[in-house]
Amino acid sequence: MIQITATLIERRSLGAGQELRLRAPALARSLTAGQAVLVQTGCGLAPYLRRVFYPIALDDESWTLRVPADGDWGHAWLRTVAIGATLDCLGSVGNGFSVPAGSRNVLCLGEDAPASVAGPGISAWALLPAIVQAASEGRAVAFALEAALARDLIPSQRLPAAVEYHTAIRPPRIPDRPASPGVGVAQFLPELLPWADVVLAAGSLAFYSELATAVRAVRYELGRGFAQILYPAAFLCGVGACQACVADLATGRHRICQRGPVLDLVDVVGEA
Amino acid sequence: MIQITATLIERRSLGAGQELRLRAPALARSLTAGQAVLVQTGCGLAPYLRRVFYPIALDDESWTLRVPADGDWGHAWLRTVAIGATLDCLGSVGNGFSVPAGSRNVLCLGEDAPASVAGPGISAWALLPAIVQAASEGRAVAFALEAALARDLIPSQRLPAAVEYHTAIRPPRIPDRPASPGVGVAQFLPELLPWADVVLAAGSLAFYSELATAVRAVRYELGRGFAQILYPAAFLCGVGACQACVADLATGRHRICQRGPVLDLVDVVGEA
Amino acid sequence: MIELAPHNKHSLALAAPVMAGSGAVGYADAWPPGISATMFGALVTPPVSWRPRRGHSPGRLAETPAGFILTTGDHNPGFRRVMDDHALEWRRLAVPILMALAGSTVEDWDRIAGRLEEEPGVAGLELHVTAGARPVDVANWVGVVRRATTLPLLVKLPSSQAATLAPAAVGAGADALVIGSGPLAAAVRQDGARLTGPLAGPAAFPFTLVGVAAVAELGLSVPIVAGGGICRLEDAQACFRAGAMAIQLRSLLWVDPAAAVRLVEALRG
Amino acid sequence: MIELAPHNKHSLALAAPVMAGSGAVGYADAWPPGISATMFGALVTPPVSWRPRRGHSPGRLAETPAGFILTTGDHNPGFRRVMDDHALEWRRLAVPILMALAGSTVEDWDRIAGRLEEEPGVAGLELHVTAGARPVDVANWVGVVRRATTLPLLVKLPSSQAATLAPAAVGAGADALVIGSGPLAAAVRQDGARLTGPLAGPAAFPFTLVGVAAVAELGLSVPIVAGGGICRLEDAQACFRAGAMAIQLRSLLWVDPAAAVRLVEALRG
Ligand SMILES: Cc1cc2nc3c(=O)[nH]c(=O)nc-3n(C[C@H](O)[C@H](O)[C@H](O)COP(=O)(O)OP(=O)(O)OC[C@H]3O[C@@H](n4cnc5c(N)ncnc54)[C@H](O)[C@@H]3O)c2cc1C
Ligand SMILES: Cc1cc2nc3c(=O)[nH]c(=O)nc-3n(C[C@H](O)[C@H](O)[C@H](O)COP(=O)(O)OP(=O)(O)OC[C@H]3O[C@@H](n4cnc5c(N)ncnc54)[C@H](O)[C@@H]3O)c2cc1C
Ligand SMILES: Cc1cc2nc3c(=O)[nH]c(=O)nc-3n(C[C@H](O)[C@H](O)[C@H](O)COP(=O)(O)O)c2cc1C
Ligand SMILES: Cc1cc2nc3c(=O)[nH]c(=O)nc-3n(C[C@H](O)[C@H](O)[C@H](O)COP(=O)(O)O)c2cc1C
Ligand code: FES
Ligand code: FES
Repeated sequence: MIQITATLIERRSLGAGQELRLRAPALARSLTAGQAVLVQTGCGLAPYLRRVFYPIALDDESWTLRVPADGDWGHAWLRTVAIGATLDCLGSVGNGFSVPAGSRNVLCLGEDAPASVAGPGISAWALLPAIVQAASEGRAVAFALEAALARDLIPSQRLPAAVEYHTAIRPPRIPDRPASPGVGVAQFLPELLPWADVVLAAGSLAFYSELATAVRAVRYELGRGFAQILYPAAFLCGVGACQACVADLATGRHRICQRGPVLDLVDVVGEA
Repeated sequence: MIQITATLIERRSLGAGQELRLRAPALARSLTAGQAVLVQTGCGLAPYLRRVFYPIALDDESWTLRVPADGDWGHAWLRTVAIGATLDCLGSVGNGFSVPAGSRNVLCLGEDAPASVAGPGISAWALLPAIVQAASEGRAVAFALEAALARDLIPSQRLPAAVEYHTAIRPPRIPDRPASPGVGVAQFLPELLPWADVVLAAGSLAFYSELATAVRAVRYELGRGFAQILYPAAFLCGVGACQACVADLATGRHRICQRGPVLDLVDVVGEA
Repeated sequence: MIELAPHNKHSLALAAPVMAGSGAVGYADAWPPGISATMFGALVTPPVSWRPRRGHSPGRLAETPAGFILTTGDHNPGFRRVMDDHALEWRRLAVPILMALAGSTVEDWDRIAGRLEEEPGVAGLELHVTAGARPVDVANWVGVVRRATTLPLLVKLPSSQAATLAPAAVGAGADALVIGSGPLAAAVRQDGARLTGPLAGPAAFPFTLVGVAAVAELGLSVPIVAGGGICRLEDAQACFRAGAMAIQLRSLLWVDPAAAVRLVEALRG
Repeated sequence: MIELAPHNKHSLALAAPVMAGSGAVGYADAWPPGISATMFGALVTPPVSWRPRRGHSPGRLAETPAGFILTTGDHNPGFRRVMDDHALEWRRLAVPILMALAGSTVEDWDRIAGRLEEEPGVAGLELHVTAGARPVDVANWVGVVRRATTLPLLVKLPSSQAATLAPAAVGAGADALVIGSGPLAAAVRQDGARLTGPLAGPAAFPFTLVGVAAVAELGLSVPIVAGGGICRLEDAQACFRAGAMAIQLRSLLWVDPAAAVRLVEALRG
C-alpha cells in the first residue's frame, strides 16, 4: 500500500453523480479492478474516515472513481472540489479480480447495491476495468446487471462493443427474505453459467448467495476457482491493524483487507 | 440578518491567500464596511462554526472576502472550492462604519492583527470598502497601516488614487507589554490626528488603546463621535442568543453582535 | 399533541416534536433569520438565577472537531429582570415557555419555582443538573422544587451520566427528562488559552444518542426529550427510534437556521 | 530519553515522545505505509486475553462527526498464540513493546503479567480500565497485577473519569497513567443499526485534553501519557502544556500515515 497525492484532472457528470479522473501514476499502475482505494474527502480532519472507492477506469497515468449522488458529506465535498486540486489516496487495499490465463468466457454479474442495504455499498461499476481488460485480451465477455431503477444501470456505451450486455430491473432486495427465482440477473443465469469459464461478481451478500444457489442448480457443483466476488466491507486502515473490516466467512472470522476484498465465492458460502 | 446562498464567481490569488468574489445581491446591497458575514466553510457539519468575514469590496451584486493563508480548515476548504459553487452566508451582523455627513477628512488606521494575538483576527482589509466609499464621496482620506511583515501590507494599487497612504513595519505586539512610542502608525499620528474629522480603525485591542493614548496626547481629549473601531469578537449566532461574543467594554459586559462590531472608541477605553 | 407531563395535573402539550433548547432564541427575543415560535412545540429560556450573574469572562468560545465549547457561565440578568422584561411577551406567544433554572445556583431553584406557580407566561421548568452530580444530589434538588411548585418539571441530565441519574430524578418527581448536556471537554481557544466546558454541536450527538438509548432501556414511566448536537433528520430519527418523544434544537438554529427549518418541516411531513 | 517508570527498578525509557497506541500497528505486524518502529518511543499491542476471543461481530465501525466508533470487542488470538507468533520478532525490534491487557478480562491480568516477568520481548504492560469502573475496582485490579510482576505498569483510564480514578491507580502501584479511552458514544451504522462504543478520532481529543489537564492538576508523582484523537501538532503541544510527558497515536496512523510522520518529525525538530 502507498499513500500518494493525486491530481483531479477531469470531472464528468452522470445524472447527479460524478466521475472524477485522478492523475496518480504510481498508484494507477499498481491498481487492478476490485482493489480498494481509500480517499481523504475533506480539508482538515472531517470527515475523518476515508471514503472507499473501487476504480471504474484505469490507465497507466490515472484512475477514475465514481461519486454517487448521495447525501454523504465526503461525497458532497468531492463534488465541489476544483479541477487541479489534489486528493490524498491510500491504496491499493487487498487483492482484486484476476482472470485465470486459460479462461475464454468471462461472465460478469453486477448489482447496484447501495450502502443502506448491503452494508457498505458495492457498485457494479467496480467490474468495469476487469470487463475492459478481459475484452481487450480477446476473451468473450458477457455482463449481466440488475438495479432497482433504470437510471442506475451502466449505460451500454460505457462497455467495449464486443461485450454481450444483459440488464434487468428488479425491486430492491428485502434483507433476510429469499428472492423470487428468475428475477434480476437470475433469469439469464441458466443460459450464461454453462457457457462461463469464470465469473466475476459485485453486489450484496444476498446477491452472492443467490448466485451460489444458481451455480449449484445449473452446474451441479460450486468449485473453488469458478466465481470471484467483491466483498462489501468497511475499511479503516487497510493494512490489518484496526480489525474494522472483519467478516464471518465460511472458514471463520477474517479481515477482508487481508483476505479480500475479492474472494472466492466458496469462501463466502462454503463448500457444501 | 438574512441567510442566503452566494455563488462563487471569481477567485484571485494574493500570495498564498485568496480573494473570493461572491454573487449575492440581497446581501451585498445591505452590507457596509465593518459588518460581519458568517460563512459556512465545509460540506455537511464540519467545520461547524461559520467563519467570520468582513467585506473587503462591495458592489450592488456581490461582495468580496479575503481568505488568509493560514492553517484553518475552513479557510483551506474555501481555497479549494470550484468557481460556480455556492456558499451559505448569514449576514450582516451588527453595525458597520458610518462616516458622519459633515466629515471632510477621514483618517483610517489599520493593523494586521492575526487571530493568535488579537483574539479573533481583525484585518485592516476590512477598512477598504469604507475607504473606497469615502474617497468616492469626495472626502479627503488618509490611510495609515502597520504590519509585522511587508508582505502583509495592502498593496497601494488596491486603494483609490486620491488616498494618502502611509505604511509602517513594526515588530509583533507582545500582549500586556506597553508599546514603544513612535513605532508603527503611531509615528504618523501627531500629524494626522489634528487633521482628521473622523477616525475609522481596525486592529487589536492593544492597537486601540495606543490610539486612545495618542488622541488624548495630540487632541487633549477623546470625545464620543471621533473614532470608530472594529471590535475583534468571535461570533456564533450573530443575533444575540448565544452570548459567545460578549466583551467587557468600559460600560460593562456587552454582546458585540448587538452593540458592535463597530464601536465608538470611547466605549472601549472609557471617557477618562 | 405530545404530552410531556402525563402524570401532572397541568398538561404540557406540545403541538410539534421540536423544542428550542435552552437559550436558543434567547428569552424569545433573539431570533435567527427564518426562525419563529410557530416552528416549535415549546421554547426554553436561558438558565436563570435569582440574582444577576455576569457569567464567564469574555473568550467564551472554542472550536473542537465538528463542535464547540461555549461557556456562558449562566450569564443572565436575574429572575426579576427577566420577568419584568419578558413575561408579558411570553403570555402573548402561542407556544409554551419553559424557564430553565441555572445549574450553578441550585439554591435558587425552589424560590424561583414558587414564584412561577401563578405566572401565566411560564408553562413549566427545566432544571439543569450539572456534570458530576450524584443520584442523591439529584433526588434532593428535584424533590425541593417538586414541593415548591405543581408546574411540569423537566430535568436535564448530563448525557454521559443520564442512566445513572434518571431514576433519582424520576423518583423525586420529574415529569420528563431531557438528555442532555454534553460531556466536559477542553479545547484551545484562538488566543492559545484552554477553555473547558460541555461539548456542543454535532460532536455532542453521539453522547446524546447513547444517553437516550440507555435511559429508554431503563423503562421509566416518563417522556424523554433528546437534545445536544441534533443537526440532521437522521439524528432526530435515531433519537425517536431510541425512545425519545421530542427533541431540542439549539446551536443548529444559530449555525444554520435554514437547515433547522428543513428539519422541522421534514419531521412534520 | 523520557522515563515512564521513574520509580521502578526496570526502566521504561522512550527515545521519542510518541508511542504507537494499542493495536495501532497490530502486534508490530501491520504497518501503514511510511510507518516504521523507529518513529516511536514504544509500541503497545492490541488488548490480549488469556484465551482467544472472537470479539465483536462484524459491523464494527460507525462514523461520527469528526470521529468514529470501532468496537473490536478485544478480538485477539489469546496470550499463547500471540507470544508464539510475535515474541521473537519483538525481541529483534529496537523499540520497547508494551503488552496491553484486555479490559474485558481483568481476571486474566495477573496470570499474563506473571508469565511476562521473564520475557525479554516485552518491556511493560498497559492495563485497560473499562468505563464505569470505580476507584475501588481500579485499586484492586492494579494491585493484583503489581503483586504479579515487577515490570513497568501503565494504566489506561477512561478520559472522562481519569481524575476520579487516577489516585487509586497510582496508590495501587501504577508507574504511569495513559489518558485515555474515549467516552462511550453511539452512532448509526451504514446498515441502520446502532453501534455503541468508545469515541475515537479527532472528536475524542477534547476529552483527552480535559482528562490530561485534570489529572495533571492532581499533582500525582507519575508520568502522564496522552492518547485519543491526537492528530495535529497543536493537539500534541496542548497535551504537553497540560502536563503530558508522551503521547500515543493510533487512528491517525491508519487514516493519514503521512500526517503522523510529519507530526513525529515536527516534535523531534
Ligand atoms: C446577567 C447580567 C449581569 C450583569 N451584571 C453586572 C454586574 O454585576 N456589574 C455591572 O457593572 N454590570 C452588569 N451587567 C450590565 C451589563 O454589563 C450591561 O451593561 C447590560 O447587559 C446592558 O447591556 P446592553 O443592553 O447595552 O447590551 P446587550 O448585551 O445588547 O443587552 C441587551 C439586553 O439583553 C440583556 N442581556 C444581555 N445579555 C444577557 C444575558 N446573558 N442574559 C440575559 N439578558 C441579557 C441586557 O440586560 C439588556 O436588557 C449585567 C448584565 C447582565 C445581562
Ligand atoms: C482472536 C481469535 C479468536 C478466534 N476464535 C475462534 C473461535 O472461537 N472459533 C472459530 O471457529 N475460529 C476462531 N478464530 C479463527 C478465525 O476465525 C480465523 O480462522 C483465523 O483468524 C485465521 O485467520 P487468517 O489468518 O486466515 O486471516 P487473517 O484475518 O488475515 O489473520 C491473519 C493472522 O492474524 C491473526 N489475527 C487475525 N485477527 C486477529 C486479531 N484480531 N487479533 C490477533 N490476531 C489476529 C490470525 O489469527 C492470523 O494469524 C479465531 C481467530 C482469532 C484471531
Ligand atoms: C451557550 C451554551 C450554553 C449552555 N448552557 C447550558 C446550561 O446552562 N445548562 C445545560 O444543561 N446545558 C447547557 N448547554 C448545553 C446544551 O443544552 C446542549 O447540550 C448543547 O448546546 C449541545 O446542543 P446543540 O449542539 O444543539 O447546541 C449549553 C450549551 C451552549 C452552547
Ligand atoms: C479499534 C479500537 C479498539 C480499541 N480498543 C481499546 C481497548 O481495547 N482498550 C482501550 O482502553 N481503548 C481502546 N480503544 C480506544 C483507544 O485507545 C483510543 O482511546 C482511541 O482509539 C482514540 O484514539 P485514536 O483516535 O488515536 O485512535 C480502542 C479504539 C479503537 C479505535
Ligand atoms: S481495514 Fe483495518 S484491519 Fe482491515
Ligand atoms: S454572536 Fe451570539 S450573542 Fe452575539
